[in-house]
Amino acid sequence: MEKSTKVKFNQIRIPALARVEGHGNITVEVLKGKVKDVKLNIPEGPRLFESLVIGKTPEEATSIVPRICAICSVSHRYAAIRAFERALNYKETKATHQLRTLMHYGEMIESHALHAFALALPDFVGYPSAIAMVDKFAPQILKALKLKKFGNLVMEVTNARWTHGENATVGGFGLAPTHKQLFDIKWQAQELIADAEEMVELLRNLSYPTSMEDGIVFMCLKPPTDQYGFVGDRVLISTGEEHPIEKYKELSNERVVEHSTSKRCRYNDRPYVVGALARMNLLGERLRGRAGECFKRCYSLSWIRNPLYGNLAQAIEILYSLEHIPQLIDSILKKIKTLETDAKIQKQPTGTGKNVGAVEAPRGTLYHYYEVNRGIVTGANLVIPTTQNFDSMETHIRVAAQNLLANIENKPLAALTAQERKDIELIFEMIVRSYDPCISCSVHMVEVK
Amino acid sequence: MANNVYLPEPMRIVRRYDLIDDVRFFQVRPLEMERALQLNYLPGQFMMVSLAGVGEAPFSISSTPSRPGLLEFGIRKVGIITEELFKLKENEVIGVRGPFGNGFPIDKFEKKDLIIVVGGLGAVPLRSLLLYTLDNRDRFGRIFFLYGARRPAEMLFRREFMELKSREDLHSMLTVDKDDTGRWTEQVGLVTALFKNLKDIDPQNTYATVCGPPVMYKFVIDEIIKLGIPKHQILMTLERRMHCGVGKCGHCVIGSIYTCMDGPVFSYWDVMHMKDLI
Amino acid sequence: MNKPKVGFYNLSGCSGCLLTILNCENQLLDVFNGAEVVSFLMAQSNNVEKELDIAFIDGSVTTDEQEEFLHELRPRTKKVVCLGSCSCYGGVQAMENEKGTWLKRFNKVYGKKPFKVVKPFESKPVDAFIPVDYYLPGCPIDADQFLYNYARLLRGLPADVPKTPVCLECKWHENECLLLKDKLCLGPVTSAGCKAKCPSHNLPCIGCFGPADESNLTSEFSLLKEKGYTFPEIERKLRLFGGVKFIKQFKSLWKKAQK
Amino acid sequence: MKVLKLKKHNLNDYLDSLRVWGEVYGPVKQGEKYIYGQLDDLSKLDTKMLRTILPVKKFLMPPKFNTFTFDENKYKAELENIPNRIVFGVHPCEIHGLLILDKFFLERFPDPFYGERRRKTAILGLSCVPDDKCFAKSTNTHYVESGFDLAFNDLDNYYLVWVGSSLGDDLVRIRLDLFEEDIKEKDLKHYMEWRNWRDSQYKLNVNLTAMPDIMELNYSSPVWDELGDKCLSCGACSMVCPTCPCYNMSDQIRPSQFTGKRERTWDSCMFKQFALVAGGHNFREARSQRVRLWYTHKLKAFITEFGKAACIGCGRCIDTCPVDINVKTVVKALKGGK
Ligand SMILES: Cc1cc2nc3c(=O)[nH]c(=O)nc-3n(C[C@H](O)[C@H](O)[C@H](O)COP(=O)(O)OP(=O)(O)OC[C@H]3O[C@@H](n4cnc5c(N)ncnc54)[C@H](O)[C@@H]3O)c2cc1C
Ligand code: SF4
Ligand code: SF4
Ligand code: SF4
Repeated sequence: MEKSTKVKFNQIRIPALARVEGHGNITVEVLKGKVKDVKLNIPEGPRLFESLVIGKTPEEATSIVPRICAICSVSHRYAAIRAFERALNYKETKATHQLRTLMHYGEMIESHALHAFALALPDFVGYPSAIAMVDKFAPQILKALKLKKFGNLVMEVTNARWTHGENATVGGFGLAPTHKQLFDIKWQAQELIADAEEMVELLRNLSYPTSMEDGIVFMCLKPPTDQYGFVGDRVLISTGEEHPIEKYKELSNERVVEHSTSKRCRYNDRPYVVGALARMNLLGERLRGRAGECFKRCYSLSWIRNPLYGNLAQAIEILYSLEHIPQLIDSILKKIKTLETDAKIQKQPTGTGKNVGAVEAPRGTLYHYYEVNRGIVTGANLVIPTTQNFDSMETHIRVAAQNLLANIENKPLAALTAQERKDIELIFEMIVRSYDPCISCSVHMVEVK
Repeated sequence: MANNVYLPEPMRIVRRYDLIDDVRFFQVRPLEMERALQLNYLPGQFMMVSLAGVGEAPFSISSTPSRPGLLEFGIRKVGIITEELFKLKENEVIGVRGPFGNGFPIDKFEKKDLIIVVGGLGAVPLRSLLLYTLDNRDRFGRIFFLYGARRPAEMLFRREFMELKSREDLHSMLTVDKDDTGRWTEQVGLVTALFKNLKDIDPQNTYATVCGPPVMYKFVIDEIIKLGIPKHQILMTLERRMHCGVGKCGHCVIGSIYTCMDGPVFSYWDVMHMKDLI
Repeated sequence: MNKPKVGFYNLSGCSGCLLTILNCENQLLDVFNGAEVVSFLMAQSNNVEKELDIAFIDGSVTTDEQEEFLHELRPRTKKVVCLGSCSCYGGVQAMENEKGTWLKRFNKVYGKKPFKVVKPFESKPVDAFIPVDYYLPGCPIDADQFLYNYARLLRGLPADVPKTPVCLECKWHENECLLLKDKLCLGPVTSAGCKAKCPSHNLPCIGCFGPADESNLTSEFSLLKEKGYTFPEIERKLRLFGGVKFIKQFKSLWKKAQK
Repeated sequence: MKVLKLKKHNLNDYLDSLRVWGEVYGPVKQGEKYIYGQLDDLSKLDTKMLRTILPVKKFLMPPKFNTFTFDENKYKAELENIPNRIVFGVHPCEIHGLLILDKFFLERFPDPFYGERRRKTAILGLSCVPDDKCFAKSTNTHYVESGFDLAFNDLDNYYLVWVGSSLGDDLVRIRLDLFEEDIKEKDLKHYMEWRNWRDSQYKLNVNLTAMPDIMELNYSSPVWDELGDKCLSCGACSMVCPTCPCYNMSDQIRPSQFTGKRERTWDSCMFKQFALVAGGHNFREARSQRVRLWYTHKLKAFITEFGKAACIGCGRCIDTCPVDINVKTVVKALKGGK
């Protein structure tokens, strides 16, 4: 897909990252045994979403922004809805909130199952793809697919489609799910918990390379209650700080770099990490039930140094979401008679205001900020998880490169055997993949004034 | 359900060869002999030919019921189904159901003179009629067979029709618009030019049947009318899109007419008084 | 029999159409077993670029690199199939096309000193660069429609997509017509195939499957005007997903409307 | 014909008891409209319904269904899994629609897919009161003598129930205890009063008797062009019309094996590709030609073929077409004779 740029003698280059969403490539330059430069190049075409939403109604904008990325389209939709509702002073009803939470769980399950089991897992067991794994790992792959399918079902029931459903919008839902649909989801969720736990065990028992380990700063949204969760209006940082999401700009500090159509972020001039691993590190103690047990069993200090545990963190989040669905649905079903009206879209948004809304996308904290003037969007700014993670990915690749080269006595690159080169490249790819990057997401989001 | 009109019956391709460049001859027969013996149809009727996974399309029967046990088709490659049919080899199995349509009113032709006018692919259904009348020669009056093709290479069943020329009980006239081979022994000119050779026509006792490309109808019918043949004794076959063959899917509807059941054979009078027919 | 060789590619888009394929969990093995999948960057890493029977492309064209790729792909590929409204019509990112505002918007987003990795331009559909054999529209494509056509294409049959408007499927689902309730529904001018998802949820169709085969825009416009919608409002809605195809259609309408 | 009485408050119990025979369907409110929905919960039943969005034809030839499954060239008709169904609440005009479909599908070349569903669907009629879009009186379809298994006539606090078939009789016997058999003089009087009152409720009159001639004369009328300009080609009219039977066929196969199904879906002559044939010739390219065919077929051709128009006066097209092309407006435009 990419231009076949010649690999220079002092470079390790991965021309096209596979099993990630979007287009990226890695170049690592080494000079006299020292890693000189690490670049995660992003040549993804820009689509200028921030300018597309200008002049549209909040509803239209809510339909446009999920198209930034299919894999986290629900999170984009949800973040946009939250931003618009905060800007225009809408209060979501309890029923609406519950259905949105359910929808969000659906995305977490689907997205995590796709990433952890179908995109990341093959590396650990030496296969080019999940499909290729079927020969030896058929039961596991089928379980993974079942979980993924279930996530899709939840999104379809709540949001009308697997991807880019239009049902959830500013003010509520077009149509609420039926008793039967909800009950079916509850039923299936209960059944899948055991499978999810088994998948956690599968990932726990893999051997995790350590060559890239390095201290990391983590960030995630702080759930309003003392439980685990995926939305909130405040941000927790592993340094112990806590900030309101309104300070998202100071937290992310986006900047343009030459080698990427995606911007880059830092906090206090340090790379930081968002996503499942960040949430586990910051909130894992809050997990209860089987997810809590799994967390206790799996967690170790490596989690704050090694991004590869992100995959395991995702598996635990699948379990967490599955465990919470039955009780969430029970509470929705209690008021099923009025669900349809309770969750119905309130009036059309016509007001004026500006605000930010944030949700935890599967890959991390996602901020949407909008300005609305009499029902028309006049300003937008979106900060995407993958954008926030890029600098950290580069840092880990740098550490890994240095360590791996040291392991083979800092041979000049030209002297590497094909196998040695391949092994190094695999680690680089595993690092990038562990962040579950969503590259098309990352590309388009910067402020328009 | 014993009689499901939609159920394709498996038939084996026994023979298959190119009639002309893009028209292929298919001879098929049911898998079992018992069933083959029961095949019954009229000249002018058609069958729905099915290719599982591809679809179904109507094709006129080109064989004659007087030679039982086989069905013959002449199929032009024009689209999806026909293209796939062309990929089939002898001994492969296709689905066939039918016969459908009204067919030619053979009984009315009894003892009458018959003028069969063919253009291009129209030879497919009218060959059935021609062979049928020849096989039952004593039931009919004089038979005139007029066939026009663009070039010798575009004449369907050319050898077969050439051989028929030697029959004394048939007035067969073959013509091409243009002879690009230099070896064409028959007429050159439009099919309408052949009409001057028709002598002593008794219009009330003559039926004319026409099948060919749409452009041909107008001119040929003018000639037939000039002979004085009544409009209801001029018969032609029409084509429409069809998905069922039994007057249900609606695609072949013209006004109140279902081409598949009320046709495909229509009289000139039908065509004149029913709007949209052609 | 040799399995057909197929490749799945992604240009600028949300990858939702490729994701839709990966979302066919029950048929996934079928999809990968029915063909030799030689390239599918999003799903596997042992990709090779070689002669192809069918290339499926999702996403629109927005960089020089992608343009070069298409020119490299076409000669080695028998059939090129566009997946989704991005590759078919330019996608949501083409909604402002032909207004001449692209550069301004680009500079606003990236500033004066942007990246160097690629040369970007305004979003265009794939057929602006290479001939395309078949189009499966939708934002994203419909899984059943993909599976149906995938099987057809593997067998060498042409793609078969609905040519009728959304209203057909909408009536199958027995929805109250939103247009009759004075909502701005694009169902009558939008291609079917989505199973009328939005109207089935009380939401007007926003046209994500792009223009229907025969869209009577003139009549839709005058109907909506009667209901109190303004021309720019209607145009804005149509532009959301209709991409270059609708934009061409308005041009003539604009002229008529201004008369 | 046997006539019985059923107290209104017994209706739900009765319908509930019919589940021993099959799935029970009836009018259910959907937004501001009605549909025939499954009555798993009888409280959803709404007997005040006017017209449903889709007519009962949706049970007899669903919008999309498989006709055959196949592998290579073995076809197996899908006729086995059709459930027994009871559809309650079918208005007289619609039963007339069924009679038309019966003629169409069951006489020449019987269609087993329709036939089997028809056989397994019990039709329980229900009397109705017209709104301003009904014109069944003009089409003489506001009463019905056959085509149903039971027909319920709403008389204040009880129903008069006509038993129209041997199946209907069986269905009554499931809860014979709920019915009363002695029809009294006063019931008859009651019924006649109701009839007179109800006949007086028809506000819309659309006279179709002269249509064959009028359509013939209007063949080249500019009315068709005007309608063609307006028509959205959305096909909604055909979907909702109780007598529109047209369909399409398509074969579906699996990517990795040769098995598949032959699917049948509703089609409409309002669509451009309806009369398109190989080589690209389209017999009805212009929308005006298609609108003309639609109305010619309903209001003229059917009369030629079956002796009566294929319009039953249910008002669905009036209720459905976004641009107001329907039997009422078309007939008016043609008679206005521009
Ligand atoms: C009564 C009758 C007799 C015919 N006899 C012959 C014959 O003897 N030899 C021959 O070569 N052709 C004949 N045809 C035409 C033949 O049916 C079409 O060429 C064929 O359907 C094309 O199918 P396709 O899939 O290859 O083309 P496509 O254009 O790819 O067809 C697409 C679809 O349209 C329908 N369709 C397209 N064109 C026609 C058409 N003209 N008639 C009916 N359905 C159509 C088909 O059902 C098909 O599903 C006859 C048609 C009719 C109606
Ligand atoms: S709601 Fe929209 S899609 Fe449905 S029938 Fe009405 S106009 Fe068509
Ligand atoms: S109804 Fe319209 S907007 Fe909604 S999914 Fe279908 S085509 Fe897309
Ligand atoms: S007449 Fe009306 S309902 Fe019928 S296709 Fe035209 S616009 Fe649609």
